[in-house]
Amino acid sequence: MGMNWIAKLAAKAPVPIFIARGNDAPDETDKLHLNPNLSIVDTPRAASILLVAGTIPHALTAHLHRLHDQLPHPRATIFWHSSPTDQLSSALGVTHGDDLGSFLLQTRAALLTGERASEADVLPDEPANVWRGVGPHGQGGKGMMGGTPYGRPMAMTDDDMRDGLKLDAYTADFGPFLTMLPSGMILKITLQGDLFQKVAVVSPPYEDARQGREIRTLLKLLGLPALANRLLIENAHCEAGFKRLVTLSGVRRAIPPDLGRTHDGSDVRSRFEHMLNDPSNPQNLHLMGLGLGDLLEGREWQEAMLILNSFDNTSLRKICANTPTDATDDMGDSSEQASGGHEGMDHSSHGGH
Amino acid sequence: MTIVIAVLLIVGLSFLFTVGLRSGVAVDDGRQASNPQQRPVLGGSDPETHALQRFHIRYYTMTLLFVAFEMEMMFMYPWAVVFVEEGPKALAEMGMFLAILSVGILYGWKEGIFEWE
Amino acid sequence: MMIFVLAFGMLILFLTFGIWFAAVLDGVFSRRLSGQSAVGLLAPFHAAAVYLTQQRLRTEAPDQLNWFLSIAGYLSVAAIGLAVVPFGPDLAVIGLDTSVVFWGACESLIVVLIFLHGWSPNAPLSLIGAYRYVAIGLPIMLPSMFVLIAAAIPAQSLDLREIVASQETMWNVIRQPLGLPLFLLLGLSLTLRGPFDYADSEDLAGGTSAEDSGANRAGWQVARLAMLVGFSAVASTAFLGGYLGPVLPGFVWLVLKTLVVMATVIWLSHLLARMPVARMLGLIWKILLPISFLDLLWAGLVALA
Amino acid sequence: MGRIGGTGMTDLIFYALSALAIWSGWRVFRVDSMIRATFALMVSFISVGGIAVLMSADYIGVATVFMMAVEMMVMGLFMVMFMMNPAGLNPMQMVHQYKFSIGAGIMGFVGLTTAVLLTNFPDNPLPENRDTLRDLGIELLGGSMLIFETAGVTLLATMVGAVALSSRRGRFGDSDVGAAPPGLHPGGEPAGRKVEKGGGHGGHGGHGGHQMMAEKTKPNSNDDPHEGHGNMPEMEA
Repeated sequence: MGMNWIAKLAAKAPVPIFIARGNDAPDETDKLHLNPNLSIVDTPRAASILLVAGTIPHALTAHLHRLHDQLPHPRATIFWHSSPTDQLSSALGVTHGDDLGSFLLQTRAALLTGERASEADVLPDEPANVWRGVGPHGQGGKGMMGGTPYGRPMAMTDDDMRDGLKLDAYTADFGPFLTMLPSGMILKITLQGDLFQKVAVVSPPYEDARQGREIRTLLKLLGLPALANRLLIENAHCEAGFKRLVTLSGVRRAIPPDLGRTHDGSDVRSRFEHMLNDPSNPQNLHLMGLGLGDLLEGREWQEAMLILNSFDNTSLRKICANTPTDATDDMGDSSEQASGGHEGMDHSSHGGH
Repeated sequence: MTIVIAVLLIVGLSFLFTVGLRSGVAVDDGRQASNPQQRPVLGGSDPETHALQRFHIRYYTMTLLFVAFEMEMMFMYPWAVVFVEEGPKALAEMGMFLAILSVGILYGWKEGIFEWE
Repeated sequence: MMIFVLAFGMLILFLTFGIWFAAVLDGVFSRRLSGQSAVGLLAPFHAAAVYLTQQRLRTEAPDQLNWFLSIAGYLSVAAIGLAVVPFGPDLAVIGLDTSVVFWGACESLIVVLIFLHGWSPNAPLSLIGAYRYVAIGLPIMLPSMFVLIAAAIPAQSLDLREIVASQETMWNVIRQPLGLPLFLLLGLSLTLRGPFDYADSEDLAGGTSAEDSGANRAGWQVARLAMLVGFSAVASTAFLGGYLGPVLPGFVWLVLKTLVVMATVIWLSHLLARMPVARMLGLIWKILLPISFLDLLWAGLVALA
Repeated sequence: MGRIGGTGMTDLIFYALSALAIWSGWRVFRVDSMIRATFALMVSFISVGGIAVLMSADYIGVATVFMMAVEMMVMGLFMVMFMMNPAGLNPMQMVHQYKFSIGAGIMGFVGLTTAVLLTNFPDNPLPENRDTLRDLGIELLGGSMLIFETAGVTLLATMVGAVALSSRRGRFGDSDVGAAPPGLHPGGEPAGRKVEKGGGHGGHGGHGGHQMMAEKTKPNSNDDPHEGHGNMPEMEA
């Protein structure tokens, strides 16, 4: 099969890749951002190639497979510094010596010409729940809110800790391969609107998840991805030009004061300053039993992400250890009790239909 | 009438362009999205429920204030046209009008409707 | 009839050229700021081709109709916004006595369309993006309307053609110095850029477009760039004298001024930090709105002087 | 601008826009999704705005589009917030008192149409290029000045009312402190589930509506199946 003109044009563009980080992702992974032949995308929907960097822990392989299946065709997976999982055995592996950039380009070209067939789904082509032909309208639903219309139940009413309007709460696991969360981290988040209502740790971030990437993630969260990439260049953070740009951008003003305050008075703003000015020295934060719930509950999405990424990895893992590991309500915190008692039922039981 | 025709023409062309993007792609092999592909992006996790829900917005009071304020815009447009003719009188009247409305904003501000937390 | 066809042709040309150039400029700015080499002139076409080779995915139980309408509608409204701009004396596709109000209608429709774009995929991240955008997209319209009304005062008309004519002696950017900066902020919001990108931002993995793939993604990005072109043309008409200028033909002046505004918007979008939405909401109501009142007062006093 | 078609063209566009207005207005009641219903209404208003522009009432037409887009957006936010099943994932009947509303709708349509057909509309065409916007401005600052300023006060009252009613947090603490829902019958127990009885929802717990409560909740969370009445659209059985 030859290439048509669109494919020929596409072959000249940078390869859109989505990176799924494993436990010991090589240091060069970040440097891929600087490669002009690649474009690192934030969502698997935009990617042609899934790059698995480092070892994916056994517990997360199911997540990797789900992620893999979300890529549009034509797609390919490349394992870098790790071995393919059994289900993805057709994927390519790249080891230490190889030039990853040109390998990615070749793979994409092979995909476009059709030399390499697009990878099939790992997971079976089945809906989460059987819905076709079920129920009075054949869409799987029952009544107004019941059943599993189009394969899933609807979100259900839940308490709200802010203004007491009990609307639907959305509970889901987020992670481990979301770019704004530390890699490897899975949070079970209950959202009322865009506010964190409850949060539990399903899986903490990898031990070596970030290697000083927090500052770059923070800059990205604050809408400055170009400056974040600039930090990848050697010694960029010492440059006067870079510092001036950061000051000009008003980052410090953009971060709300007292956001994510710990017991010793450090907040996102001060931790950001520290990371920017003194990246080699880790901060010694006094966490004293501080859990993610104390930090994130009642926070809006962007603020919550800023708080999460303002901690260095060691502190974040400590905070995760202080947080309940599941969304069961036996650890309900004070704010929830104040707003009128616990939910008698575990929310997740709704989803089990 | 020319205006309506022009608008309809532009809308028509834009729709045609978007349809063209969707259908004119020769490389698209017309594959339907499979069930695993349809799952919403959560970084590898599986959601429990549909995302569409009674979404709890925090700024609903602000939207009410906004709608009231937006109304006032409709008075300002004709005002702007005759401003130079009417001179200081127009300035004074609109100043009063805006001052009255600003009281509403100050009240909302005091009640903390611009805050999430 | 001939004039209409001529103006319409110019509109299409302006839009296509503008979209391409905006994409190139955006690439140049972002790569320069991140300390990398610049991009090629054909890069936007290559990037678009990548999207077009990819499958267009849908999600579980999406609102397919609204998904399509939001993308096509965003593009149409962008083009309609550009159509009210006079390319020369009496050379506007939509020559309307109330074109400032008409542009306002475009602004409010854009909020609706961006909301729909986040609503349709039935996915959590895009839904949050959609709602968050509305919180900012609505109130930021108020200052922009005030500065446009201020621009209409010296012209004694809501017609952009008249507003251009009224700038014969002095551009509005000098006469009402607060107007253009406030209006540029609206541009950032309409085109989902930088500090006002509450819909498609990185902290939501792309927000309303997190679920877009293939042709949908291409369409949405084109529409965003088209909006940038439309907005820049309106801004340069209302504040920089539009087609007015010596020696060169009017259309060329308009194009040049549009490019300047476009570059400024892109530059700002890469350089200004985005604050959490509640903070921005407070900023708009407590600071930007009073500033726009000030602009109106200023414009009134200058017009009476 | 010359002639682009004659009266025939204007008629054609008029009929097309009218048809769109009526069709989308009808869709408002036929679709399941609150968002679709809201924006179908918006499309209807936009078509009417287009008709106004067609009749050379530029300002009214364009302002209709402007205002309606914003207002429908806000209405949509509230619709989604307060209606069960806002996306219409399960088909439902959005209309209460179905037969009565059909009857009332038909009556209204017939009545208004008769009124339109029987009325003698004034026939004094405005001189061409009359700047109606300018007239409006002069009127606002002259004869109708008092009305204009009163509108300001009315809008202020609207703002204060909206804020006072809907904002929970205020200078004097939460607005619902010490509040109890009204009784189910005069002088009776407050409606809603009781907090003390084994962890119900407390407050106005009726949002759930009975359909889903009946099958979703565990048996111990004493749901009163009638709580959903009044504030939720429900399935006609």
